[in-house]
Amino acid sequence: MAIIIDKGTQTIIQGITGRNASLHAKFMMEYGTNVVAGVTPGKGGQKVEGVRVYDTVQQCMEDHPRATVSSIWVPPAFAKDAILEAIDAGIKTVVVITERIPIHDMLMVRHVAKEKNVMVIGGNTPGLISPGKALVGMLPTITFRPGRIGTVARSGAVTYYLANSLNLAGFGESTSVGLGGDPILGANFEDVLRLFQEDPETDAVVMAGEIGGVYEELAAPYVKEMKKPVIAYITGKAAPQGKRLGHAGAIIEGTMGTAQSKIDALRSNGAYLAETFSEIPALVRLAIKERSG
Amino acid sequence: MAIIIDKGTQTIIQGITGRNASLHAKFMMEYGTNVVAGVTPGKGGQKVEGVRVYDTVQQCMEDHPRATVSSIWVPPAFAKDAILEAIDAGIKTVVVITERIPIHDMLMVRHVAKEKNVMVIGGNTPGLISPGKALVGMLPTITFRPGRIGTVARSGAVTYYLANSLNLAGFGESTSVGLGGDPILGANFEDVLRLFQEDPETDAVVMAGEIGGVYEELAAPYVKEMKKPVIAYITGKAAPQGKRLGHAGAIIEGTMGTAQSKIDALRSNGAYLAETFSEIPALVRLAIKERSG
Amino acid sequence: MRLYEYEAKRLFRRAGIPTPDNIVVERDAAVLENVVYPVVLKAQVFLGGRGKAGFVKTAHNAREAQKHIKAMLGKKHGAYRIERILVERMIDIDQEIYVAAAIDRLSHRPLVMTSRHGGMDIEEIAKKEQAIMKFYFNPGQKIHKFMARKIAGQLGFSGQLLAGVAGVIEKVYNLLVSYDCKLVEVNPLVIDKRGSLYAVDAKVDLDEDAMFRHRDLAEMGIVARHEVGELTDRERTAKALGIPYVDLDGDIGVFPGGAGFGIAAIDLIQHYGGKPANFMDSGGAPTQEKLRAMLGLLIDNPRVKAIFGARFGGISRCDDWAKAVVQYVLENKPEKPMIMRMAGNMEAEGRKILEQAKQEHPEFFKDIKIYAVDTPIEEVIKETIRCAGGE
Amino acid sequence: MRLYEYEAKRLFRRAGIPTPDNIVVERDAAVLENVVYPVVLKAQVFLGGRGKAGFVKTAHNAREAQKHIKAMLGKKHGAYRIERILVERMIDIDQEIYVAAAIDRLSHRPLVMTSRHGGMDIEEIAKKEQAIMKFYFNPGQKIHKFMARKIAGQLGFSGQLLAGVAGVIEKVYNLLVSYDCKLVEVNPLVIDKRGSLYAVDAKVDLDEDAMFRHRDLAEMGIVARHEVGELTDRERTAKALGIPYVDLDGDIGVFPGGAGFGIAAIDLIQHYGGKPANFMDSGGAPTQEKLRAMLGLLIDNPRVKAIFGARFGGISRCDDWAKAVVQYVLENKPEKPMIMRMAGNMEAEGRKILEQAKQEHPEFFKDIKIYAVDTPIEEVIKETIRCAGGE
Repeated sequence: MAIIIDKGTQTIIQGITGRNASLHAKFMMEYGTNVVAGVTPGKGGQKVEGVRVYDTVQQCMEDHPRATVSSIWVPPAFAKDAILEAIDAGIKTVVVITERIPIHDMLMVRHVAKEKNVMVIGGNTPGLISPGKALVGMLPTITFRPGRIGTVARSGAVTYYLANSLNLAGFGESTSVGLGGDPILGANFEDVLRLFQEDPETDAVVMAGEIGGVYEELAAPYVKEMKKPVIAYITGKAAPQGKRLGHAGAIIEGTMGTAQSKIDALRSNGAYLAETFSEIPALVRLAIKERSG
Repeated sequence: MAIIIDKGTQTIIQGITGRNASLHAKFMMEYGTNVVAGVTPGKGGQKVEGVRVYDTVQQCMEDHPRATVSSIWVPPAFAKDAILEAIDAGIKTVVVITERIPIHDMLMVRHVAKEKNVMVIGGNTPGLISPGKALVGMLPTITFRPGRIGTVARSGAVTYYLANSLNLAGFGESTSVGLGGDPILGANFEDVLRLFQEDPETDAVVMAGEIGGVYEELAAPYVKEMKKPVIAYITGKAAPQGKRLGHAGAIIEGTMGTAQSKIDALRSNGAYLAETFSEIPALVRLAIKERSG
Repeated sequence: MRLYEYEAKRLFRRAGIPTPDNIVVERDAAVLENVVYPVVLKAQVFLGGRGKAGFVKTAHNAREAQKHIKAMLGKKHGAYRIERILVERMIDIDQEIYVAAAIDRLSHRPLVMTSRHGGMDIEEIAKKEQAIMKFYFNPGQKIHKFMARKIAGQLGFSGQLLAGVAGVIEKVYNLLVSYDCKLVEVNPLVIDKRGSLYAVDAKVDLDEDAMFRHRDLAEMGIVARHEVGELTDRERTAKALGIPYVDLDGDIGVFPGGAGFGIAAIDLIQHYGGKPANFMDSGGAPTQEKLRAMLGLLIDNPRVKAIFGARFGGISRCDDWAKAVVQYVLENKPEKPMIMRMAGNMEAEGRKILEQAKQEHPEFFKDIKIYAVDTPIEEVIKETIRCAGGE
Repeated sequence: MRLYEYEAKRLFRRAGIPTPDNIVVERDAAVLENVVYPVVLKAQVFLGGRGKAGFVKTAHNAREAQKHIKAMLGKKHGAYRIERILVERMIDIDQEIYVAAAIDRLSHRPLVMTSRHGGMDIEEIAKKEQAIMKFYFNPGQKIHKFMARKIAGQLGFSGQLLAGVAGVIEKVYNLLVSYDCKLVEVNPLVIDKRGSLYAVDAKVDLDEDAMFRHRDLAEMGIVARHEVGELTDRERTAKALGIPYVDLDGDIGVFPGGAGFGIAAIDLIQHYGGKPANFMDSGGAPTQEKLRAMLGLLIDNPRVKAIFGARFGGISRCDDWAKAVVQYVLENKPEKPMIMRMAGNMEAEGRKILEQAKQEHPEFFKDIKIYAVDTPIEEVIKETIRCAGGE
């Protein structure tokens, strides 16, 4: 059993009628993901890539009561509503592809998700993939190989390069999770590390963070608790202060959220720190050897 | 032990610096009510009738942690805030003298009060009195005599006339409670009937309702359950439809809340119905006799 | 406080709820430019049964419209004079549904009510196969758009129509909450043959006690009135003086203390065979000026033959009340009998004031009796009825 | 997105938070009518340390004020040119306190922070005996007036001052929530000798991603910019094109896929001894026009000696990317070396497009290398650095 998504996991797509969502719906299904339905308010009754579109998640869940994962592809102004709709209808994991969702909206989403015990991944996540089993989101599947390394990163492209580096060195991934680049995220590093710690198919975890926010620092104490090794790669050392680098999350505010503060917190709690993508596979090998030795 | 307020019950007055509130603070204390403090935001540090004024209920409760009852005398626009402040600070019974509080404000007050298990009496209540023990509100104490009849009424003046009729016939009151004339009330007939049912110092209850709302109808099933007799007096038979008779709550809307619907509901559940104030004492006598016989 | 349909529709437009194009006509020979025919002409009164009474008409051209306007304006529907007519584009009805938001008196929560069967009384709708669906909210809770869609979905709509109906549901609920309404009802919400939505009728019931925080209502011409219906001249005068007052059709003026007793008093007068001329309420703690104005309203009413008064001094003190009565009598020398009763706070002081005035000016007080706490109120009422020549 | 003090104070006035009377001066010989002296003149820049740098001055009359304006306008404070000066009535300080509302990154909740010690950096305030008091709210929760009073009471205020401070606390919190702010800070909130309150400094940090629902900000002249600081000309061009772009001071143009890799790329370039000329982000799924505009921004930058490019086709496809690169090259015939790598979705299709173009126009592609998935990205970067003449 891979974490979060596995072969057969029933998943729906909110905003499926959009250009990107419908393209990636196709990719997901081609990869073997069990996409059971789509939702776009006002477009109920249409079909996208052979998948039926519903007006509301509730109507969708009446026909597909075993769906547990939904991915959100709607514009940012509608994202909060779509996520809350998924939670209200009983979805257990919401994967929010939408980027640049207003911060106060995400605060509300987190608040409700916590109350209802729902995992929200993102916003601005590329999604997640359990290679060879299922994909939810827009990760380029070509990069990923089945294996026993879990990865978790803020950025989509970094997730691809992590996998790429691991694969070039002969490793593969159990599951790769993109946390997302927005400043307020649903799931954070610790949430995913906890799942990997419990996952019998994962031997080690690579986590990639970046400047901005405090999610990396917050995860550091748990890294120390973990039985499995964590290899960390933190970007943004060369970033100028006070400028927004694409990701709204990637901005340094005062002394918080610098690349160095994250590196220090993780290193002092036992993570293996990489400086380039190429260094990562060697560190994985070293870490597994040290921990099992 | 009288219901709600008894000799020694520590009580505070919110809005104490107003003309009416300060006048009635004096009357309450003269009657023996244990008024421990007042609250008026912006007037902390003043004294009214020898009572210290605080800016916030919280500050007041720090000095008087055993206060359990607060009466509210602030203008309607500030009533919701004052009531929520009392609840937040740990007050257990809030007596809302303020009249014509917006309906949506009272919905919120009820919602919070229920969550926090606080009894809110009013708005637009004349208050309540346990004759010879304590008074909270603005009931004219001259009318009330200690005794074993509980009374509960929507209107203030009706409460006085009830007591007056009872007293002229030799009865007295255990406690007299004014529920208030506003359309959305905190405590309703049933809430108070339940207290009287459990009160060893009460033999029978007189309830006086009026047109508007459904609180009388809602209490009817409980009247049937009660072991103590209930004498009911309902006013508004001569009221025209669709016109508001002074009390915001006293209006017949469609077929709801007519005097007749209330009379029918109460009579069919075993209440003794009076047509005038003068009839009440005889019915009380009859009811006690029938129930004990 | 009920709004006229045309007022409710102004509020609807402000809230983004679609209404058919319309204008309000208050005069004969109204300017009907920019009107697209056919139109429906609807007399603006609160009383139901407008259609049966001939106060809802259709017109296919200006001539017809003018004819109907002339025929309706100034007529009475029940007790209400028709002062305004709403002239509204006729909608090509495909479906009529029911959408409302209200306050539930039992659970004390706001709720949304919907039905696929619109266009008739809510009681009749409730009898239909598919009953009214109700969705409850917590006080202070916002309606998320998805909730409105869920409701529209449960109503059985889909696609664009679901989105449209959801939009109306959301706005109706928001109007209820943001304008402190007791009821916002769209019945029917019409779906025309092209799938567009129109609130063809509009019912809004405001909370008069919350109007202080909606100053923009006055800008829209929406001012306080009876819950249903217009004020009489005397009621208007009372309103201006800040006195809750309702004209009734009897001959006994009622000058009570509080509202609750006022209601009881008119019952009791009727119970003993008298006829009350009014309802009145002095409010919390009336000033002497206000008390005198209240008395004046009764004395100046030619229908009133005798006045029943009662004061139970609570928040309002007997001495203040006695002073007001004395001053009014000395200044106005009223010639109608006044039978009253005074008890409660500051009763002794009040009685002293009255006795002194009576000793000084016995001539003005010969028809005035003021009983004390030991006379049952029913006796005072019976005497007033006798004085008015009744019974 | 930080606001200038004068912008924040406009927002404060709209929210009812009291500020000293002020005007904004953008030119020499400004009209200083209606100004009550003494005044404080404050250069409008984001960088701290204005006072020490001589960019906060006081003036007791118009002559003095004009002198200071002339001396400040157009000068640079750090990297920032002073384009505006806030001329503000000087307040007679009795106490300075600290009031702010913000989003707590740990608990993900809005919070109110207050302290009796205002007028210095928050870090310094935190060191004081009576630390900063924090009050947490749930997302979507309103601040009731009593809560604001409770906070003001816990701060140790009483009477009228408690009421005044509570009013500011309430409005600061409401501003945070209603305008989607990340931070609203009043430091100091000054209490003058007569007990009046003034926000003497004002810091507001907006959530740029929520500006779409605050159209009135544009009316107030508040438009998108860097979190802290103004845009360069090239950044302005990029912004107009919808491209997140930041100028850096190196010579290697960075043309990456997503933001996260863009951040990694500038780290890696620096790691291997190169100097990045920019940060850039293509966003979700860039159009070909956007991709070409991105390339143009780099090629047209005279500082750029070589371009590092990378595309990992996820939501953005390799074939689209390849088409954009080919079309740009054919149209603009750039003479700078471009070292790139392409992998991911539609990689085969993309490679076909590139190969075909190269065969047809080998002359334009001689300085362009596009590696595939089997070359580690670090190797591509190292080669770019070599091409730029670095290392």
